[in-house]
Amino acid sequence: MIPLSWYLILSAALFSIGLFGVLSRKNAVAILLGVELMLNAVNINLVSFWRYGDVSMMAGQVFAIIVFAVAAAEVAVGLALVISVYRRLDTVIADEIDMMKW
Amino acid sequence: MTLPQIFFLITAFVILGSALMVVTTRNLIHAALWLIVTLFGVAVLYALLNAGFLAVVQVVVYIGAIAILFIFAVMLTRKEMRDRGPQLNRGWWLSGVIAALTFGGLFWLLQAWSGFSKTAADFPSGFDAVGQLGNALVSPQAFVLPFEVASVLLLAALVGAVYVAFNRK
Amino acid sequence: MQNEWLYVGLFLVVGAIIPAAAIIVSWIISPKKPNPIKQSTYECGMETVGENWVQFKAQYYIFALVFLVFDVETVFLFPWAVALGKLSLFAVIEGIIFILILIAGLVYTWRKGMLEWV
Amino acid sequence: MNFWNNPVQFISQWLTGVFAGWGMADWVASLLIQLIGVVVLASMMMVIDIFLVWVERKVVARFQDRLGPNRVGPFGLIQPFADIIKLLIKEDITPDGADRVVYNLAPIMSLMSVLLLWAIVPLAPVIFGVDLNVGALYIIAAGAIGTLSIIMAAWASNNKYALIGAFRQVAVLVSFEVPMIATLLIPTILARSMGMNDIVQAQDVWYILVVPLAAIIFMITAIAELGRTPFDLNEAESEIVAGFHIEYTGMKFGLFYAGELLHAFTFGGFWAILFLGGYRLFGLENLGPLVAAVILFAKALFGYWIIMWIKYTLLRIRIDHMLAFNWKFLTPLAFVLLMVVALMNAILPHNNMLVYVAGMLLSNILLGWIVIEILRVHSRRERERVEGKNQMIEVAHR
Repeated sequence: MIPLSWYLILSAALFSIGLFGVLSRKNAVAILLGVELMLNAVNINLVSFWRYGDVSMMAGQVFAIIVFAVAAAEVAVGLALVISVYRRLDTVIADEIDMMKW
Repeated sequence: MTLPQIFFLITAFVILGSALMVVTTRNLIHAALWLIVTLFGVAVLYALLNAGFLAVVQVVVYIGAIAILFIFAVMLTRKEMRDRGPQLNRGWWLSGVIAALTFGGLFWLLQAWSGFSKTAADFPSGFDAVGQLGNALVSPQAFVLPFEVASVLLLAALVGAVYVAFNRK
Repeated sequence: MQNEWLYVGLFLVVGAIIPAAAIIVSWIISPKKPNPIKQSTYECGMETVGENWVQFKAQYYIFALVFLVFDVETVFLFPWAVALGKLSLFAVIEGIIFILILIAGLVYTWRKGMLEWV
Repeated sequence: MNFWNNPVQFISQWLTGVFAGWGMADWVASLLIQLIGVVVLASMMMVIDIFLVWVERKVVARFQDRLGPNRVGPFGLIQPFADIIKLLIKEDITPDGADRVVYNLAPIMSLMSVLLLWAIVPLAPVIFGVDLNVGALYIIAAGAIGTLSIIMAAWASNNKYALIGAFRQVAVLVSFEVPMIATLLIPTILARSMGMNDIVQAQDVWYILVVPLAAIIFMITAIAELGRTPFDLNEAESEIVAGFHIEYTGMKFGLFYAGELLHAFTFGGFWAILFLGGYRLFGLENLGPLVAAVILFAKALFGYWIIMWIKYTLLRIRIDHMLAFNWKFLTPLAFVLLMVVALMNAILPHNNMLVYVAGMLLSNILLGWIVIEILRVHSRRERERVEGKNQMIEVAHR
């Protein structure tokens, strides 16, 4: 059988890769891609805790589903913001979006 | 090495490899396609964890909706010149160090935990995970509030997104 | 461990191999005589002007957006629908409230004129 | 246990014995047997797919008062094989600037997404690939891969028409997915399970008689998902030439085409499973699993025939009308129907079959009647508006 540690290490690695993407990418859409990776890492953790704990406690699965909803909401609003900014400033580079600097 | 372990290792390799491609590849459409590979790998993991419902939902929601939205957004905000140059910030190595430190810290925290190398108990026979999930989602003792709040959250996201992106002046 | 998803995984692999085999066979036996005109992008005989990346209407995006929200919410309803037989009337009402909130979102988008194809 | 009662288990037991005789490990043997099952099922579907070309061409010929293929072989039965040979020896053109990997992957994924659906189809009580307890959502998940393949094909072929066509097609596909999911929820509520086999087993009364509106909505959304007339945006030649597969030639185009045909047949099959009682036909299925499988295929062909009938009767709808039809009519209707079914399911007694079915049917008919009335009032108002405008124009001209 697969020990729990494998899933946890995998999700930690996926989370770190997502974090790297969020911090290092220029393009705002690519930053959102990194956020998706991080949310998926969290979900792997939640589901594996459900499986390795008491399976009749559905908290892990319910939380994973809530994370799906949050991810959908985040993508919907995030991409809408990116498109809105693109229409005004004609750029999607996160560093160039500096309307709120002063 | 048993069969599930081999499957897990292959899947983990695919997930991490494609995740690395997501954060490093220059072409954004390719990044989105690699993200789909990652998401599919995660769905396979859910199937390995006997969470069939979540595996299917992962494909339906992430690949069927979120990934499509990403591809649309990339095509809507696309500039040919932007794809040529480097796609990473100048201080990308610093982000790399931070990410590596995060992984190291998480690993250090986790291996100190007593339940780290726990193995799964056998799945109870005749256990209907989907039915249980439905019960948990709507029974007042469990998660009915998150269930309804999630729908309100999505409604708010829809209203907000429509307002932000497409407010005609 | 008998996992029913193993079968689906095998189906995925075989389902990919069959069309891939068809493509490979045709690649082996089909003639290959490329020339620049043949390889050019097909635009009914017109010369291609500019990049492939024409600006798309944001309208396409809005349908994907509304779909995303609806997709996630209806997926939530599946466990509810499976458990419905064992649930009380109260739980049924909860599900209906959920659907009504969903419809409120549709009505808002409709009222905003976002569902019109302009 | 003999062949007639349970052919799949009979063969798999026999194979287990054979493999054990070869000294094979247990898990290798079971894996191999599953693999053989998959290969047999998938290749059977491909063979059926080949004959669907013939069926489609024959049926459309009859609809259009022609003969159809009748030269190669008896009744033109060999015609599809001639088509395949032609596709195989056609030159395979990849346009300059195409993204080669994605370009080749797209047709494979397109056909795969259709083949995958057959993993969960219960051909008979004991002949099925796998009885997933999330069958209804699995249909949507496989469809998601198909949608993805369309975007990939269009993007990789580096063609404006392809991209515009794909955007339209995907907008329509995802839009019609919403009422489709809503109608998939209705058999789920009635059968209390998402598993396809459970849904078939629960249909002592065919669901088309219990929830006819849901059956109609599912059929409409299925046709839209297939991209067939009246929803065939792809074939709007004057606007987008051939849609997302404009740059594809030879076998790759053939795979898209084969995928579409098999998809139509598959949705006919799912329509039969969800609403026409699947492999059940007045107890005839008890004769044996093979009879049940024949019944299912006959019903699937019937569903496929309805899809063809609609295809060759109606004209193409404009995309704005198509989307308006979905979002302003089909989606609200599907959700209202879902609420009505959930409520009636809670109120009606489950022990009395007759009252239950009659109540459901009446509520469906009532809802359908209300919808028709609303449409009638709406169309009258629209007519008056248009006529009023015309009169004003006439007055202005005088």
